[in-house]
Amino acid sequence: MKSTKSDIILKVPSKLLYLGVPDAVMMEMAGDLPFPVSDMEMLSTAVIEACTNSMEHGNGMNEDNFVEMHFSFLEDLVRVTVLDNGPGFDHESWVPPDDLMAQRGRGVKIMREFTDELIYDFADDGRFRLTLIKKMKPE
Amino acid sequence: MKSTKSDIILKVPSKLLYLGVPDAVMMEMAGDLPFPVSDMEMLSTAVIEACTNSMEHGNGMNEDNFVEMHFSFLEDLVRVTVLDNGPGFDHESWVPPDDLMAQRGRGVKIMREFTDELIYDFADDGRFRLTLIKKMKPE
Amino acid sequence: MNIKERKRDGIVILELSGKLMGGPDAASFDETLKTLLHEGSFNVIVDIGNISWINSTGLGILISGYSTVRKSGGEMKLLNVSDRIQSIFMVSKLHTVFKSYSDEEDAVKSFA
Amino acid sequence: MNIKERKRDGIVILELSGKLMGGPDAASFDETLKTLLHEGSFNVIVDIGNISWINSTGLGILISGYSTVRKSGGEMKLLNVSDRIQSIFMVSKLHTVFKSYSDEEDAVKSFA
Ligand SMILES: Nc1ncnc2c1ncn2[C@@H]1O[C@H](COP(=O)(O)OP(=O)(O)O)[C@@H](O)[C@H]1O
Ligand SMILES: Nc1ncnc2c1ncn2[C@@H]1O[C@H](COP(=O)(O)OP(=O)(O)O)[C@@H](O)[C@H]1O
Repeated sequence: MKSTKSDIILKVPSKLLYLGVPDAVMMEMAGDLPFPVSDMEMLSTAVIEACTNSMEHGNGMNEDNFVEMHFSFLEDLVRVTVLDNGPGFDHESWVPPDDLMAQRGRGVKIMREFTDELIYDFADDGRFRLTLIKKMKPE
Repeated sequence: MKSTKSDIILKVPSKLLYLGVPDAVMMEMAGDLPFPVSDMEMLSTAVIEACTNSMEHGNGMNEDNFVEMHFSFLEDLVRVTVLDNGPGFDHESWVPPDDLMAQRGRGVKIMREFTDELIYDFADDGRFRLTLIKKMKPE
Repeated sequence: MNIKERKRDGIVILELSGKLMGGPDAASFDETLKTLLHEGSFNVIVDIGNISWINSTGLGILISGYSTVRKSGGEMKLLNVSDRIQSIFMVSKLHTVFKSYSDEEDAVKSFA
Repeated sequence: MNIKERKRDGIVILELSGKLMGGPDAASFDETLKTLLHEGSFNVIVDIGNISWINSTGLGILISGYSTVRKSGGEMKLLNVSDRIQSIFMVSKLHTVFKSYSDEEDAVKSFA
């Protein structure tokens, strides 16, 4: 993976109303990039989960706290990082509920299934950062 | 006009490929806000012109120079500011070409017609800043 | 998310549109179903063909609705599940729970 | 922007899709028209129904194409101009230049 500057940077307040914006950005780019739309949709679905969690668990739905996203469209993969102001969490140790009918607890599972790599760390300024990577086969 | 924090902040490299992104953001928000879609389309068309100019005349199509946009969705208006790293220009003194068949020179005219207010100044960090405001009648 | 309600051959069809993502969506879907059950409509088709995307919280809303209808002895089935949403059902194994149809008539007939 | 080419009753119909915004779009539209003129097709319908938006540089491309076709004694007309694009034509007064149609058959017949 080449390390490049992010192509697109997006910041939205922690409000569910804005969850459609990263999806609109990803789907707009999907129309112009030579990647399968279904792969872009899966990644975007994972990004929506990451944003939902950052708004809710990271920023406590406080609209003054922004969720920041960086989108990098590389030759054979798309990488999205999602930053929030919360304490962070270790997604690797998260065990989703067994109950098929559970109402919550599916976000991390969806992120795992729809990406190739899921990395968490903290940015230099202390914000929690989740990186979602999906490999893309140019069509 | 209330002065509020911007709702959405977007940064894209100076590359025509990315011109669709601010439009996708505006149109996504148009779907959820109680404003006439045609008004949002007109403002978005004006924003595309501002971005095209920022990429071309402001940033010299240098992909390392970003165009930054701030979107504020207020009760009765939408305000978008567009920042670039160029010398700026005084749009008020711009006289569009008379020739109906001229190939260029229509951007500023479109911005004037499709917004209620067009303000230029420089941000604290010296970047050129164009502010586009369109009044909205909630439906 | 918006909900439009109509009837066909005695079966209620709820047409959802927009994004299904929790928050206020949960209450409005829940109330719509409870009103229907109260009025004696136990068989419900939820048309999600105009839902652009759904997140895991939105999945929870569908699950909760499904359980509510079931508890009253009714059934809730889905109509027009897009490929994008179907892939979310698959990874959550919810395709084993929700019966879904791509044709409205088939969905209506399935209650007969 | 993408261009698809087809013929109907001897008239060439160019179906544009995507965004019309200058850059590489200018050259590809120009080349397409020049090839057509070279082959003896002077009457062209440009279907922009699948163009999501156009900027002023994109307008310049249409204007340049219009002039090119005109100079060869042909005519270029537009099909399926969306309300969004029509409003841009209005403020640029280009609706007085471009003949546009909402029905393909009408557009084709107009060349008769
Ligand atoms: N950005 C985050 N910051 C802090 N905690 C998080 C974050 N994202 C997820 N979590 C934790 O991981 C858990 C599992 O997340 P998820 O699978 O999305 O389910 P849900 O959000 O429905 O609980 C959450 O309940 C929360 O405790
Ligand atoms: N962001 C900007 N920075 C510097 N100059 C600009 C900027 N935007 C517009 N201009 C100047 O204003 C002129 C008119 O712009 P416009 O009406 O959009 O026409 P065009 O871009 O086709 O020349 C441009 O040619 C340029 O000289």
